[in-house]
Amino acid sequence: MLETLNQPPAAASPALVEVVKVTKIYPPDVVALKNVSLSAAKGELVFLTGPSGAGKTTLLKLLCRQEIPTKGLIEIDGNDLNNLSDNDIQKLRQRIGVAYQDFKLLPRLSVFQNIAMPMEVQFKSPGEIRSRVTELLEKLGIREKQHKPAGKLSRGEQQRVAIARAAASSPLLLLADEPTGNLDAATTGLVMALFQELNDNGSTIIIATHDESIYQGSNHRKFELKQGELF
Amino acid sequence: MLETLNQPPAAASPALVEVVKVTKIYPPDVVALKNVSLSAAKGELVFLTGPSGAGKTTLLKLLCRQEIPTKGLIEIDGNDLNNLSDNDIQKLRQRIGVAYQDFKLLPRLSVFQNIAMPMEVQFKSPGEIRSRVTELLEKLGIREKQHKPAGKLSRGEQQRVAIARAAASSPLLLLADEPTGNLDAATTGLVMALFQELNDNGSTIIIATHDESIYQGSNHRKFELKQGELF
Amino acid sequence: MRFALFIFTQTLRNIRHSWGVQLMTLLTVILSVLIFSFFYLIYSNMLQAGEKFGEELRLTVYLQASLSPAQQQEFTEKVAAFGKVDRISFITPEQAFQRLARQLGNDSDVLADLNPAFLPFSAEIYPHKDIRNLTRIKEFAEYLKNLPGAQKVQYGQAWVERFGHFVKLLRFIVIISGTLLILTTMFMVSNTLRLTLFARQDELKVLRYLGATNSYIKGPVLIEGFALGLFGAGLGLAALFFLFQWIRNHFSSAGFLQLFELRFLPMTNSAIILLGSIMLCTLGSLLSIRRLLKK
Amino acid sequence: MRFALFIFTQTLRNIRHSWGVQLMTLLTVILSVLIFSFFYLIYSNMLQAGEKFGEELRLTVYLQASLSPAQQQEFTEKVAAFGKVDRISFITPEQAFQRLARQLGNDSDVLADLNPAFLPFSAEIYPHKDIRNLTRIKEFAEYLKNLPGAQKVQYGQAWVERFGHFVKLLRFIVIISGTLLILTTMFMVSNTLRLTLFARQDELKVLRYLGATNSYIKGPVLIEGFALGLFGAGLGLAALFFLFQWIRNHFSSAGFLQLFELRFLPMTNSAIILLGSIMLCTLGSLLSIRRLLKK
Ligand SMILES: Nc1ncnc2c1ncn2[C@@H]1O[C@H](COP(=O)(O)OP(=O)(O)OP(=O)(O)O)[C@@H](O)[C@H]1O
Ligand SMILES: Nc1ncnc2c1ncn2[C@@H]1O[C@H](COP(=O)(O)OP(=O)(O)OP(=O)(O)O)[C@@H](O)[C@H]1O
Ligand SMILES: [Mg+2]
Ligand SMILES: [Mg+2]
Repeated sequence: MLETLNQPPAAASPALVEVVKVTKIYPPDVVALKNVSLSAAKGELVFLTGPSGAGKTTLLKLLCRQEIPTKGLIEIDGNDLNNLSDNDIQKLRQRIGVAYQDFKLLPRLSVFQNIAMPMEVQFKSPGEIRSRVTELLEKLGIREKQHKPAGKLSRGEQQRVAIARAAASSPLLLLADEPTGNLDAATTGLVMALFQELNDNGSTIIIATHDESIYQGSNHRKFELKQGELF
Repeated sequence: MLETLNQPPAAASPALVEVVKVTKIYPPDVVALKNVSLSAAKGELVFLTGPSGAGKTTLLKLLCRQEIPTKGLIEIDGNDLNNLSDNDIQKLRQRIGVAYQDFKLLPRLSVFQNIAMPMEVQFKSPGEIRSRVTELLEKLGIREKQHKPAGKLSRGEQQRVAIARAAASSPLLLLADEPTGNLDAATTGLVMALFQELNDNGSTIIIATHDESIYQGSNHRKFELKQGELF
Repeated sequence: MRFALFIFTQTLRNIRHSWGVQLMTLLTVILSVLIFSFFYLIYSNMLQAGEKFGEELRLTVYLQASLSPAQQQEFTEKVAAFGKVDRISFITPEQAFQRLARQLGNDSDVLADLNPAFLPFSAEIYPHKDIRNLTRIKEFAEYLKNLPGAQKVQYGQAWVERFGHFVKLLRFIVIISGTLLILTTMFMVSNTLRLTLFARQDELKVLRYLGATNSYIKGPVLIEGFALGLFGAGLGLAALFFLFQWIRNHFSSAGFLQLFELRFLPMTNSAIILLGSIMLCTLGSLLSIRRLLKK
Repeated sequence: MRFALFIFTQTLRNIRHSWGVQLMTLLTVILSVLIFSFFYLIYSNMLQAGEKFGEELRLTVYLQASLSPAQQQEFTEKVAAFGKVDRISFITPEQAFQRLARQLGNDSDVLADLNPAFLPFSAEIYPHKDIRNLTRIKEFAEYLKNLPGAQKVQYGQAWVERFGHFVKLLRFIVIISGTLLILTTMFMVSNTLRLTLFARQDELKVLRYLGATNSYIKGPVLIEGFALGLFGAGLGLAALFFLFQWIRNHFSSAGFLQLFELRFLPMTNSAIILLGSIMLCTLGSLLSIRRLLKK
């Protein structure tokens, strides 16, 4: 359905995410991003780093149309985010998985139900949902918590639920905001392995983090933000 | 007022926190802590580590009577937490600062108001509140955000607000749960410096963390939890 | 098909996760409907009783001479020319004399020697309720007086005036309090719905972030609103019915029902209340959720 | 002193941070009070009108012979022995004759040759409202019949019966609908308060975790509840007053007020409504917050 929106076949550029001269000012005067341009190719994994308050989360929010830029152009898979109808935005969001920095889980729903949500929203079949959720629970080591309400988990467990939810529908683009802030080294390993696997299967992944241990030594591209400017 | 509760003068033991054979089971069957015993002397700084879901947060919650132990004894400054009246618990809580893993800020109140809350609750004078809050804002580098609603800050900024609130009334005991999960290295330095200063002024501090960088190389005691057991 | 199933599952899940609040909201609707329809019931019975009293209104025309049946027919037609009339009865002097005797009771012997013929022939006219208001009655009396053969027209002028004012006041009160009740119940129900949905704001936001279409989000909320209106009004009307039965039984012993006949709301009115409640709840939910989704 | 200041600051802060919801809650209280007191006003006026009608009730005792003033005095005392009586008037045969003549109107010439003495001497008794109910009236009539010299007792039995039933039904409806209204408004107001505080649950929890004493947390909430009850009832009653004035002006042209005298709620009742509203809101807030604090 969304495919039909790709009217010009993305002019030979293989970029999935294209950010051009984007400025974001939160009213009245907080300049969160200043003239930022970057792009990520289809199937790429990139890191976004920078100190606290640099604008990492803001950039990710712009990419999933949770906020709109004050100035500049953002294209995802060839769709100009400024020119999408409400319905098209929802369609696009179905293809973007986001692991929020503050998780945004529904605390009274079970872990299973939380992870299943993006697939339910896309009307996947119950069998498909069940097998995918179980697979993710297994990979992140929270299988035995699946029937607990998400609000009764430890923060680190909740973080993994948030990541599993973002990964559930094998999205075209996965945005992970500080995905390992509450995780120990071993669990961080599990999460990174999952990202690698998704990446190998063709998902484009953007990870915002300040955790040097996960990007040092990798050969992925790294964007560094400082006070809203790309460095 | 609470001082009068110290009936036996703590039998020569200078321990401020005393945890003896504590077990915590979340109904129906989640064993979060198993037979844990530990103590922290007055003015000590200790680390609590362990993988995600080990029971760190649970232990801290028991120390500020946010949860009650299924079995075992907990004493803070000589007061058996099981035998305190509702009023005494509130008095005790005024002397314990907690930086929660999920912050528990009031998103619509300003940063200033959030940090001022523990002092307001103790009916400190407005002048005293103002100078203390300003000092903390300065030390944690969020001075220019003081009039913004806490809900409109970046996660790392919010984390610092939570820490400032915990430190505001120079508490007898400070519990910090994963205080640097959302912070970059430089900001982590600011936070640790603040803790060190409080510690030097006599506060007992317990820091639950998985961030090796902050406890490696320090000569403070370290308790390691694994699956609810002290290791 | 799968869409319908999902919506249905969602609805059940919502209800299970917040049944406390849902129950309170349901109670709000039930009580609103109950109180509204209770007052409506009272008023419709009062208006009906008022009308019944109105039936006692009659105008008496004293005529110069007795009328033959043919003349009576002619007279009736002339009267009807002014407006609709429920009934006309002609009273001969003999009948009038008997009435007077009955009025005097034990003292009727005083009339023993008298000839009934000294009393006039008269016609008693019971006007239709369309002309049973004060101005029309006055005009009617004037009209009757000018009919050929009419000598004098009598009617309980004070009584008509009183009754007219009473019905007017009653109507007025019904309209004002009805408006007040409708506005209040509408406000309360929609405010409760708003507050209830407000508690679910976070959930709705998350659904949007996950790419849920508007119909996916609105579906369950609309179904809940619909069910709320349906069950709320249904149970409210049922409660009213039992209350009504209880009152009627309570008063059935007193030989009272000949005077006022208590009647339950007609089917059509019950149906209107039910539909109104469903519409209000569904629309209220829809508006609240639209406001929440815009944020 | 500083405590009071803190509580006050807190209250203002709360109101500023959730004025939308607060306004809705205030409106809820205003409308509840308005509707409750409006119906109360209608009923109290209806009951009063009912009583006025009751004043027309009288029993006529026909006596065997005329009474001298001394005998009248004696008779009056005997009557009063049964129960309180508003007034007794004695009607001589002459007076009765004149009345009859008036009743017959133009036809009164029929009585011209008659001696008024054929009509009996009678006493008209207007009972006090305490004994103006059906059973008491019947007993009273029985008692009067057995007085020495009494020949016959007459009263509008059908009318008394009707009136008695009417007042009884009216009372009944007042009680039921009053109960219903009180319960509903109480439920609505407390439910709204509950939902409003529910939205502040997190804040209250945080305050407790920071060591706030119960009075620190409850203080602002109680003040808010108090203010809500005060302003809600005050504005509701003010609205009622203006509505009442409007209705009265609307009807003042119709020479109507001689019949029913519309009266506003007496000061004491207004005060009771005000106090009740304040109590309800304060108590409702207190109970809701206690439940929230226990969690
Ligand atoms: N909703 C908002 N309204 C106003 N200002 C905001 C809002 N969200 C973020 N900001 C401000 O914008 C700047 C960038 O915030 P952002 O959340 O993007 O930082 P970040 O890089 O994610 O930081 P962190 O590592 O702490 O999460 C900060 O100064 C923050 O205070
Ligand atoms: N309210 C609760 N109800 C039920 N189980 C709970 C609750 N809170 C925590 N648990 C469970 O207790 C265990 C310990 O949780 P706790 O939050 O103490 O872990 P933690 O060491 O703080 O982990 P993390 O590093 O992820 O924050 C976990 O298995 C968690 O799922
Ligand atoms: Mg961020
Ligand atoms: Mg924890």
